[in-house]
Amino acid sequence: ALMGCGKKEEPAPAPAPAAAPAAAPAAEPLKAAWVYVGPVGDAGWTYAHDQGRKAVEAEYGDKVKTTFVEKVPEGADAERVIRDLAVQGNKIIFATSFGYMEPMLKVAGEFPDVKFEHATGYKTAPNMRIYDAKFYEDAYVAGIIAGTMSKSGTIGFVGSFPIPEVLRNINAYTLGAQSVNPTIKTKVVWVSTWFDPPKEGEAAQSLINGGADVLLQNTDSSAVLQTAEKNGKYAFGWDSDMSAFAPKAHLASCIVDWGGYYKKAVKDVIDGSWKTERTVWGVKEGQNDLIKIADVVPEDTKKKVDEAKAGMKAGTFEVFTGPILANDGKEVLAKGVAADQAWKDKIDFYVKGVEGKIPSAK
Amino acid sequence: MLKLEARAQPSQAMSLASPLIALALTVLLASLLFVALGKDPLKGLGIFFLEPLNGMRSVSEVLLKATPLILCALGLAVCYRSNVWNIGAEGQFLLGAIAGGGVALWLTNLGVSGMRGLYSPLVLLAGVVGGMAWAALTAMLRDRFNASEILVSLMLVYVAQQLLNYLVFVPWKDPGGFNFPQTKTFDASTWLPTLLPGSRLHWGFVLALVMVALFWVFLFRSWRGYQLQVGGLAPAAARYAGFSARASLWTALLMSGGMAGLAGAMEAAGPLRQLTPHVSTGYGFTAIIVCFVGRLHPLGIVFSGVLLSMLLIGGELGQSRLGLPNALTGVFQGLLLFLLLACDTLIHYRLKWTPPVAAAPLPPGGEPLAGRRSRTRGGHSVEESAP
Amino acid sequence: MNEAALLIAATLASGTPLAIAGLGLLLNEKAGVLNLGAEGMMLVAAIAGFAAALYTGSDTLAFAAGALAGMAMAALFALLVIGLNTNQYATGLALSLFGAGFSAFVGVDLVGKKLADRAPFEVPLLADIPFFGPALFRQHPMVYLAIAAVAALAWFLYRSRAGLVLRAVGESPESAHALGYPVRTIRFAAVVAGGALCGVAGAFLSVVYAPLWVEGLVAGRGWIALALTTFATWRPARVLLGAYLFGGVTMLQFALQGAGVEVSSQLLSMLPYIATIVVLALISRNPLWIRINMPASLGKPFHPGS
Amino acid sequence: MLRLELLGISKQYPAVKANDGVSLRVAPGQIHAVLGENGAGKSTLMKIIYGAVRPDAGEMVWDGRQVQIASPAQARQLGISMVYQHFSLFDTLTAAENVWLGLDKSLSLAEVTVRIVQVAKVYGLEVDPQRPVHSLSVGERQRVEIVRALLTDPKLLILDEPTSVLTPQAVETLFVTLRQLAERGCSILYISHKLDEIRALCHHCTVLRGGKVTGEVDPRTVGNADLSRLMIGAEPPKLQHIQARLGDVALQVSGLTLAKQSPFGTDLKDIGFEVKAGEIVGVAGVSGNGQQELMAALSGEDPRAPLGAVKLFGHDIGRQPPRARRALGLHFVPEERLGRGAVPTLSLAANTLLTRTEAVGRGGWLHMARVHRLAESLIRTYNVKAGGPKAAAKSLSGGNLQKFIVGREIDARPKLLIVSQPTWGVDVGAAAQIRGALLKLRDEGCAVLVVSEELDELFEISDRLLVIAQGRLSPSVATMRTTVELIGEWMSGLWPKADTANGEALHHA
Ligand SMILES: Nc1ncnc2c1ncn2[C@@H]1O[C@H](COP(=O)(O)OP(=O)(O)OP(=O)(O)O)[C@@H](O)[C@H]1O
Ligand SMILES: Nc1ncnc2c1ncn2[C@@H]1O[C@H](COP(=O)(O)OP(=O)(O)OP(=O)(O)O)[C@@H](O)[C@H]1O
Ligand SMILES: [Mg+2]
Ligand SMILES: [Mg+2]
Repeated sequence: ALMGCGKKEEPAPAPAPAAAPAAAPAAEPLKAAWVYVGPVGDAGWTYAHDQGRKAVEAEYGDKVKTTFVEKVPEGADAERVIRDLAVQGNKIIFATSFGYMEPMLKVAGEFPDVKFEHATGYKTAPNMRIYDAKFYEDAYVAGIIAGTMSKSGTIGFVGSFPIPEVLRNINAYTLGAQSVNPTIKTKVVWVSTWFDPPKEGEAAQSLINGGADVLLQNTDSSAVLQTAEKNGKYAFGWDSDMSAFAPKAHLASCIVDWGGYYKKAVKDVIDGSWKTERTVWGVKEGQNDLIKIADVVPEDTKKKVDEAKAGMKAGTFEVFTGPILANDGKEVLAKGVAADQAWKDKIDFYVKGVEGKIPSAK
Repeated sequence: MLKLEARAQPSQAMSLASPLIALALTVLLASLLFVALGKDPLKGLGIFFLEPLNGMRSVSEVLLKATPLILCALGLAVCYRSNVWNIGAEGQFLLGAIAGGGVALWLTNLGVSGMRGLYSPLVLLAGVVGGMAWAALTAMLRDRFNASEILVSLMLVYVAQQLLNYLVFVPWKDPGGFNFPQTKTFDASTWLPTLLPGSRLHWGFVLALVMVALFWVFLFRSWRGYQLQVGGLAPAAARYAGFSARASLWTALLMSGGMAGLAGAMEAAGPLRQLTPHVSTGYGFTAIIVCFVGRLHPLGIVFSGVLLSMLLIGGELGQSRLGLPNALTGVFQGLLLFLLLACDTLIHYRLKWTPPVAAAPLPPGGEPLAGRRSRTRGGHSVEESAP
Repeated sequence: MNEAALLIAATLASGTPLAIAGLGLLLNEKAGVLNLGAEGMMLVAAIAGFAAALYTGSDTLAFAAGALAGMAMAALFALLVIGLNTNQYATGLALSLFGAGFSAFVGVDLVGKKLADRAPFEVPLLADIPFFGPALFRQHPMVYLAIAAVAALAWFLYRSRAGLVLRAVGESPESAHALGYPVRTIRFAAVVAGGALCGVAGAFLSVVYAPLWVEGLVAGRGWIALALTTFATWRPARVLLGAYLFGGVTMLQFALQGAGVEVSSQLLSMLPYIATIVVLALISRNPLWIRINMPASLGKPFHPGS
Repeated sequence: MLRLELLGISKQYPAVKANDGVSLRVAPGQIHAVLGENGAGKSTLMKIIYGAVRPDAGEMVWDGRQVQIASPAQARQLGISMVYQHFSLFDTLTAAENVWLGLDKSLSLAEVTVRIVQVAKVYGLEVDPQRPVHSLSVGERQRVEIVRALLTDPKLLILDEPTSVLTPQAVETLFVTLRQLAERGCSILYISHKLDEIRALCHHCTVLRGGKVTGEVDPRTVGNADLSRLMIGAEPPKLQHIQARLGDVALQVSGLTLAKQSPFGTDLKDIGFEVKAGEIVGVAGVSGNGQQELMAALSGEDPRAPLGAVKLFGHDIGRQPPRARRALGLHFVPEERLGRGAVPTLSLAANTLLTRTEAVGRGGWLHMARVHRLAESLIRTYNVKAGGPKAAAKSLSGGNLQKFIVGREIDARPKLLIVSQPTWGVDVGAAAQIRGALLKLRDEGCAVLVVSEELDELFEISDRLLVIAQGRLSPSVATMRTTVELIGEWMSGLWPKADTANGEALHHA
């Protein structure tokens, strides 16, 4: 189901440098390129990816040469940028936003010698594969803390866009909270942007006004956390360690470390062992983690957090394990069943306990 | 002191020379900027002015990006010449994409395929209608309620973006798309045919050039175009002549909306082939700059559309080739635009050097008078030809 | 009840940067200059204010830095538009582009930096009144200063001679010139003063409202502020009302979502814009009112003939 | 000691030397006329004195001391005040605010308001200080300008063509005021194209031509012919006035009642009159009494007339737009040349297309060659001084542009020509030419309706006269049987009431 439908177009007449693809003598460094959707200075999503790129540089030194292009719009421009990077002789190209899927697929068809890596998407090709992270594992663990720390019994979530990844996070956050407080409710406000700090702050303020007292977000700035701080409520950091922004409000930070995967991917190319596959790493692989848990969090909650993380590491604990009811009461996962990847890919409901209706629901 | 002095007649020579002067100045400033950043200025300039035109493929990309800019700017030129301040081409562009994309999606869902020659025009036509409809909202509010078109058209941009979001997130979402905000890829029969094999440049570019010619004729050879411009230049004269201001308002906005809509549909059925929330990258706003840098003239707009497109692409290349931050591109583009605009001043004015003046005796009243200066006798003025 | 009070409080805070910037642009426009570069000015001011707050820890200095940065940007604009008679629309847009790039460029190292904590501000005594306390009296001083600025600007424009001269210049630069007023100097001053206000608004966003710096922080608020002047038919008090209306509907939109209203969030997001259009249509029907308040020379260059 | 002495003042504009070594001497209490055809450099010289324009060379001596005046504010400090040829008022501000803006002293607005009322009483210049200027008639605006100048307590008052918008009575009042001022020692520089006025008012006259002084005379002792010769180097041609040969009724207006469109306009009340082919009917009146509204209703710019109120050769045209009326043979020359009669930035050729559609081909295609030819022929036929069909309308002087516009309409062979202020601000030579063209048109059998505020002009060319006042129209009276005094009286609305019911009572005596 995940195979690409790469429409073949005429290959570019570009004189591709005749460098041997793999394991060539150290003369020519391997060129690797990243395509970012935001500015590297967004302190969030793109920043995290760029940290991963730097990890690659640190690991391989002279053996790789990295390049990036930031703020590439997800429209028609992406295709040109990706193609240009391929023409420039990059042997592996990472595209770090969902909207790059179709353009990358098109370009992949034209450059069979170049490896293409696409984050968060679902289409592949012989020379294009996909990778993702299990943010929802972080969200679940954050939920455990939120469930404990909430006094009002209502927690809040500032959502960017109702795509599966974000819905997974909302649901996992809620399930985590319910694991310690079964009656907890989650309120969700959508801001229709990844990145507009004042607006994120406004949404957070509105959730707090509505009674939510522990907030999580899937947007890229620390505005939600800072709003919570101003209001004397709690919140989490997202994508990077944000504890410094709100010493009192900060409960923990959900972080992602793309470096591990990037190092592996580059190594695959160097070794010649690169093959099309799908990689979804999480806490187990050290890609996701919840760090800097605040002192206000009770010890037994911390223990629960550690237990959950240990389960994830061992592969014995799956966040989405039945019975799971959607918030309209329908059972979406039968008792005792652990969700598979396909199930998680298609999430389009709120679990019971989340209020409202998904804006993308028909 | 350097002073501006109005020319008796706008200078024909300067109107050609001014963009060149601006380019030269930009090259100079940019070189300084590159040196300050420790980059090779020659290389840096090459990336903005040569690299985007290096080879057919690159040229085709420049033209591909220039196409929506040119189309939107053409319509805007008609508006601005008619004194209708439409700054919402972005919204009209999005509605064009929605309408054109909607038709393409509908055809795709019908499962029809094959009759390529028929579908593309249909999709584009839908885009034109969509853009016009959105612009008509502005015209209607202006006409019926006297609401400022600047504000209404701008607000409608945000509304259009949310409408697009809604459509791709809810009713038009690709059922097989894992809940991602995107429609199905349109059926190949609805795609705009490409112009050069192996490139993304489509026939929309040719259509845009045809539009440039048509707009030239409309503006400078048609009775209706004449009437619109009289309305813009001298509303009282238009009333005296009996040219309807309402008709002008509607014509200008519909033409402009139609062009922006056409551009939107082209983007959807051309390089994108599906709808996502990211159909536009601000083409409608950039087109305003294109329009003015092109001096509201169809041919000027072709020039400035290509120039802006080069600059935008040059910004990407600067990142991947030289590691220049994207932000620097904005600085660079802003500078070039400032200089282009500033140099256009030379068409209507000449620079005049007035030698600094000596202190003047006090006036008879005794107390010094504000702002007084002695004047030069005989008027030795030095004409500055060009900076 | 309590939620309503908080909604009001959030509205005041969210409307404040729009109101301050809107007042600045109103001042520009009353002198006949339309500056579409508001977004760029606010961005540069936001980074300047943020840097000042970060390194000095003083809000006052931060606002001063923001104002200075706004003035510098406005002066650049004025130099082109007033000095060289360039097209105001295009120059303003170029300023926006330039400001976005420049602020991002100089702000790279400040991304993700955190400002020192400040104690929440409360008006003594009043803050404890039930409902009204939380609704009105627990705001940053700038919120109240914005209201004071409205009164001050209204007084300046309609009660002082300098304000009269400013309006006269916006109404008919030719006549003002004939009477011997230095039209271009006055316009320059108005643009720079407007830039200062936009700068304060930008600094408010990055120093108080967000409070952080990221690229593109202003996110379209400059455009909304521009729209506000037209919306307000160039009356200061209406700028404030418009800003609160916009802020209020924005917050209401989130509140409705939070309350689980069954309307798509994308459609709810249209609310502030649609509300603005509807109100505008309702208040625009009296052309005389617009004619009297709209500066007749708005957007038109003036170059004295001699 | 002289109040003001100018020595060798020169000013070069890009295209023309506006002043060329001009010298001028004004004594205290002297009313000094400056005379010259259009473009002679009068206004430029006045602006130099007032500090609004800086001369390239020359000296200025004020009360015996050499001065350099850098700005109007400085001029006002010295005691120089000026009323510009083109109003320098602010429409949306009140009269008092407008006056305040022209004063440098630190008076408060309230004090200024009081002073306005005082001055108004002393000099008979009624002005309501609280009214916004856009609600004032042209005459009232003129008064605001003059009051503003007077409030500075000037020692030299410059008036640049102040009377073109006043009734004969108002002109008389103004003259009384000016004489009072002069008696108190205030010098006055007075610019006008009206030789009779100058002769009646001024003590001394400097004549300019092409930027140079061509003569200094005592206007009380020389005739019009001599003045003309000094001004334009020739005498204006005499007009040929032959007996009218009346034809059919061309324009019939009856019961035209129309509410004002702008809040500060004038309601038209039961207007009725007719114009026959082969006659010129003049409409006199002080501006702001409904002329504009009447013109708009006739031209089609205001197509709201009641059914049957406006008929052209029997067609009811009251609701038709301008183009339909033009197709029926009604052409109109508005009083504003730039901005209404012509688009300032467009070429003369393009400006022909405003009212002429000969060059519009099928499907709206414009035949540019035809457009050009038409403009060329207009320029030739009507003696328009212009840089050719491509010259922008704004590059023409006022008089030449007026010749072009009048020519454009006459050349369309209208059956009814309506002309508003045909020679406003136009010099003697051009004015004579335009009036001649109107008479010729009449003799060819066209019906002509002329609205003018200049009574002399109306008496010179009209066969019959009407007077408009407060939105009502007087009965018509044959020009030969009336006098300037009578018409002047009617201009205040005082015509025999009994006859107003039947608008054409005195018709064709
Ligand atoms: N501000 C200005 N800038 C440039 N040129 C000007 C300006 N004002 C007037 N002119 C020039 O002055 C001339 C017309 O001036 P104006 O209308 O005062 O003429 P005039 O003296 O009234 O002539 P006429 O005798 O026809 O009435 C034109 O040649 C025009 O180009
Ligand atoms: N600002 C200006 N720029 C360029 N040329 C000008 C300007 N003002 C006036 N002129 C030119 O200077 C000449 C003298 O103009 P001026 O206005 O002084 O004439 P005038 O004698 O007052 O005419 P009128 O009787 O029409 O008022 C005109 O030919 C005009 O073309
Ligand atoms: Mg004149
Ligand atoms: Mg004059």
